[in-house]
Amino acid sequence: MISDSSMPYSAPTLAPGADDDQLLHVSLGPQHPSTHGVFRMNVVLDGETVVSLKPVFGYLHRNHEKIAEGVTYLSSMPYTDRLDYICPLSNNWAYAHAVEKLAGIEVPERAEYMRVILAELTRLINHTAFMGFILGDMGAWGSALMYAFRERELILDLFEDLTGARMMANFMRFGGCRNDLPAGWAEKCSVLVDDYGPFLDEMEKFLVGNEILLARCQDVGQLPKETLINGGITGPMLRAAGVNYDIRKAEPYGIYERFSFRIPLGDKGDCYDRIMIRFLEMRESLKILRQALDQLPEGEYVNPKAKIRGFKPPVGEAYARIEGPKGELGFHLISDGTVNPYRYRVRPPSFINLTLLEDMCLGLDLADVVIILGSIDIVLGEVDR
Amino acid sequence: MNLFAAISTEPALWSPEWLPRLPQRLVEMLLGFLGAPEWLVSIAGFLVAAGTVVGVFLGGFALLSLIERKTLARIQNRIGPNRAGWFGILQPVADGIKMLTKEDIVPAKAEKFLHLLAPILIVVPAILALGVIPYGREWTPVSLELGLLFFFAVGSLTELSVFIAGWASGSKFPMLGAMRAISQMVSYELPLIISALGVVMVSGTLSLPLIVEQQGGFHLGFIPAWNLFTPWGFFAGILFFICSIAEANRCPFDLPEGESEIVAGHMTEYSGFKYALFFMGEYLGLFAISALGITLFLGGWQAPLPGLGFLPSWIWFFGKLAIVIFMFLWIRGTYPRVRIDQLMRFAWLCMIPMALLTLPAAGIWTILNRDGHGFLAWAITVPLLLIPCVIVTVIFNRRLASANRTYRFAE
Amino acid sequence: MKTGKPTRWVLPGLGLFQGLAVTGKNMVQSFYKKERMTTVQYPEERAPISPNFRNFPFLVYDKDPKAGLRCTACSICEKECPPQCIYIVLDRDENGKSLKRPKVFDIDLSVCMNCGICSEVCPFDSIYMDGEYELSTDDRFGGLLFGLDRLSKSAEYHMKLRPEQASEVMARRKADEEKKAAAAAAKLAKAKADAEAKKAEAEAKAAEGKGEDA
Amino acid sequence: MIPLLILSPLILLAAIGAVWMARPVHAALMLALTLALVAVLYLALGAEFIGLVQFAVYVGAVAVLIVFSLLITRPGDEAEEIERRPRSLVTGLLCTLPVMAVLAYTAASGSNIKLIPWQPKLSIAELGEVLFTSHAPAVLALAVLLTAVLIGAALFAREPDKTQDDSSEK
Repeated sequence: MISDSSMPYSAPTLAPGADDDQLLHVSLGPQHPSTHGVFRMNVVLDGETVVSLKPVFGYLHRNHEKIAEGVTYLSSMPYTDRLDYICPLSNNWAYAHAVEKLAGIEVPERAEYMRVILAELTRLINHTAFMGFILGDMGAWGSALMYAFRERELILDLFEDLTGARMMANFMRFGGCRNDLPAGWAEKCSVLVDDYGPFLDEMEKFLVGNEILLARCQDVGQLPKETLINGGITGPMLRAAGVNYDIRKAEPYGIYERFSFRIPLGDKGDCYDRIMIRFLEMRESLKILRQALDQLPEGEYVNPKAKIRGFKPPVGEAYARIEGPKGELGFHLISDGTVNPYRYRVRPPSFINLTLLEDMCLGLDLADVVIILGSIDIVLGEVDR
Repeated sequence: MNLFAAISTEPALWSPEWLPRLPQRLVEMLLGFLGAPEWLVSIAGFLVAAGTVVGVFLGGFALLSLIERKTLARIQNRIGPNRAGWFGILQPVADGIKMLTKEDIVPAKAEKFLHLLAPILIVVPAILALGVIPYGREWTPVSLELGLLFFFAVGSLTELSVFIAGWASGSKFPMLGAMRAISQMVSYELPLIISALGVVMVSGTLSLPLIVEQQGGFHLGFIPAWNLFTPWGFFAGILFFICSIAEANRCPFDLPEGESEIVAGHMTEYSGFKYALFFMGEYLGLFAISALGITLFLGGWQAPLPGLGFLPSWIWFFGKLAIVIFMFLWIRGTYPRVRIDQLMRFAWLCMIPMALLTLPAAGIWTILNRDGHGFLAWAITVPLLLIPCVIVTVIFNRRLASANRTYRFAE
Repeated sequence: MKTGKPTRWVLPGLGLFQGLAVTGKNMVQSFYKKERMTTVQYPEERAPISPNFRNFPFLVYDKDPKAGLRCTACSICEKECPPQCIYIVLDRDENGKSLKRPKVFDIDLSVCMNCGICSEVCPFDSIYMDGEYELSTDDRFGGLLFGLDRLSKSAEYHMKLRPEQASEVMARRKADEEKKAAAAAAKLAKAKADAEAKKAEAEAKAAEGKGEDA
Repeated sequence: MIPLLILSPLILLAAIGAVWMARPVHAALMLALTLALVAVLYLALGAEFIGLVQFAVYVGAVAVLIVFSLLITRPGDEAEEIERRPRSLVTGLLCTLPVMAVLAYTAASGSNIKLIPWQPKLSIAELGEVLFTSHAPAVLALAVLLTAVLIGAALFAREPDKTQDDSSEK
């Protein structure tokens, strides 16, 4: 826990081991309806206010990085789908981006456009599902979730037509994509992008003015900018506090310079701002999708010279990062010239955004802890790897 | 031969108005025919009347558990249970069998007897309260002279049973749930009773059938003279509706069993039929509180339009009950949960003062109307009630403005 | 809480009523608007699967399931498969020469994550991803271990399952056949040509021989 | 007379239970039971209004508040409660002796007790008028007392938490 003078309040932090019989030790256990998967928090409550909160995770650890050292570069591509299983295609792109940087493979135009379209569609899925989950945590179980999942289904159908599987896409290859867009896919996608605007208006009418949501989310889980930056927080959580840091603009990768889009910034950084920032980001993604679909060129979907089997990148090291829906998703690869990587490291945004959970929750209620965890938007596949 | 006497004095056996009392009259005639003593006949008749009330509302409970899932499903663009029976009609039966066959686990640290007592103590007051509501012109199972007082006396027993459920389960989450439930119920009982006081002050009696009779007749030909269409009545009716949501632990205020925070509140350690009893208690409580709301503000079994006298009166009661319960379901499908301290602040700082305000308004209304100054009554009560609303709007907007968020866009 | 000057006046309950309006609209429209109701009554109606949908792999054989199997047991897919769920044993005749045919080809479907890498790396177009998804069995261990008999399916099935992919594969194979046939024919022709040339020389030599002794 | 004969021993037993029970929660619940039985007694004697008010006020509010405070404070275990019983038994008897004596004396000198003739059922409207006309000062005094108690309780409940105050100024 990062304790520095800039803390907004000095809630009594429980010294480890000091116990008072009036305190209530509650374990929001791995098997709990609102912890987004197997994640446990040992919360010490004084009445209803949180005195100390120790996160416990690792229940979903699948040894992803050690397995990657044992299999070929191509074979660990399907495993990247399982990292953040809400947005598999942006994980694929991050991994392919890292290997291309390592081996110096260029990507043809059409593949770059396809990657941008798929990444922005994944961002839409993630933020829409986020709205559903945060409302579920707050108690409106079902309504917002079902509306979000109805729209998500339409996008997943598009992914199934293109990549063959709704979620486990395994679609990117080093130097482009696995197969070309089937006939009529681009038209279906632009129809979906046009219908998404009205859906977002409906969701905003449903959520933004809702007094209960205002009361529950405003000034909850607020941290000053310095603490967020010190904690290494990236993504919508950081931008909600007003820090202008989006990798698509800070270090443009792929062909993001060609599209004109803006980065929404909040001013207080509490749960309400995080929800609003995600709404505005969805609007920006729609703009990018519209431009990318209009400029989609013809041509090869993969670099013909890229080898599929026995791909041996040169000895060396590369770190490539993309702006995933949850934050900066980075892959650090060290290659010793053989078929399998020497070291394969994932920079998981959910895991790093989770480290400041206790700082946000001190002094608040048990009900707020659940919403703050929801507003960080973690996926346990990425937290535990 | 009192058999024929029974027929000649009262209206025809099969008249629709008397349909709800049919089982009772049949049993009385049968026993009378068999020559049973007078007190036995009255007791048997009374028991059968109580039986019809329990039967109707248990059937209503089963139906409501299905209708709730169907309406929530429709709100969420789903279809809802349609596998058990035709259009899911047998779903309540399936749930009932499931609840009966599930193993009934009692935690080791629980106090056995109290653990068993709690669900019973939740269902009993709800059924008692249902016995005193006038469902039709001829059908008030128990027409007490202190009907309203009886309703609130019995209604307050549920807090005790929620505590027993929370305490007897022995583990942490039920304790938290019980703490929340009691503080919520205690602080929302007050505005509930105060807003009901307005009606008592206007109609001058505590007996529910009389209250409904006084809401008969029509203003200007087609506006029914229900309490809801008077300034103070509209105000008190809305407060009553909000408090009944909190009293029945329904959606925006369903803190005690907030599943995303403390799993299932005081019901966590229950399984099998005891868990079903809790649900029955909750739904019957919902029926009771909305039935009372209809009796006090929506004119119980009074017909909404003048020309509809020929239909039996209890149809209107159950029609209004369906509408009010649909409002509960609609709200359940829409709103997230309120936090515990906001719930308390809302009750003590907003609901109780507003409820206290309806009392003088109702008082002025009755006095002025009794002296015939109808227009003056409106002229005084409407501004009297609207001023605090304006004040609340100003405060709310000022606070909203300070909490307003400006979102910059970096290029 | 410092209180600022409100720019836009809002009725306190307005947000709540908007929420009700949205859910109400959804509820009413779910009765007549089709795109709101996305659920399908599964056992009776089935949602159509897209042509690209890939589930577990299957082996393709041309005409005869035993002889026409395209797979030559090169076991590249066995090496490339990420979860290592393919097991191949090469078929050898009695004196140990490989018959270029798998004797055993097992895929453990409970391990396979239908990623499709085996179909990508297969040089002989013999393994493709199936579209059949109703494979649940109650037998925990052997039930999902598919052997050669359950895996191999005809080329016509592949054509029915994925018309454009199958036709592309058929075209490519036909082209290879012709090329091979052409090459064989060319080799044959060359061999015949050499033979004739040799014969012609032989006759010429014979003719000279006859010429001299005549 | 029959309800009296059935109910009064029950009330006595419940009251003893309320005193005798070791665990505080059991004692509180027995107290609620006693109050409920007293309410049933009023109803049996025909005083409906008093019976229902007793049920609503005592069982509905007082018992719940006692039990609620038990829930929050979570009192200690009942071991030392049990070994303190003999001493509490003695003090209890000492307190009840004078009360018993007064009761016995009044019952014995039964001469000056006038049996009030059976009055018709008291209508609530009449009760209301009497309450706010002839007994108005008593009601007002009670009202002032209750508000004072309420404000006092509110002041006690708000812990003078220094950290909370200075943080709101910052």
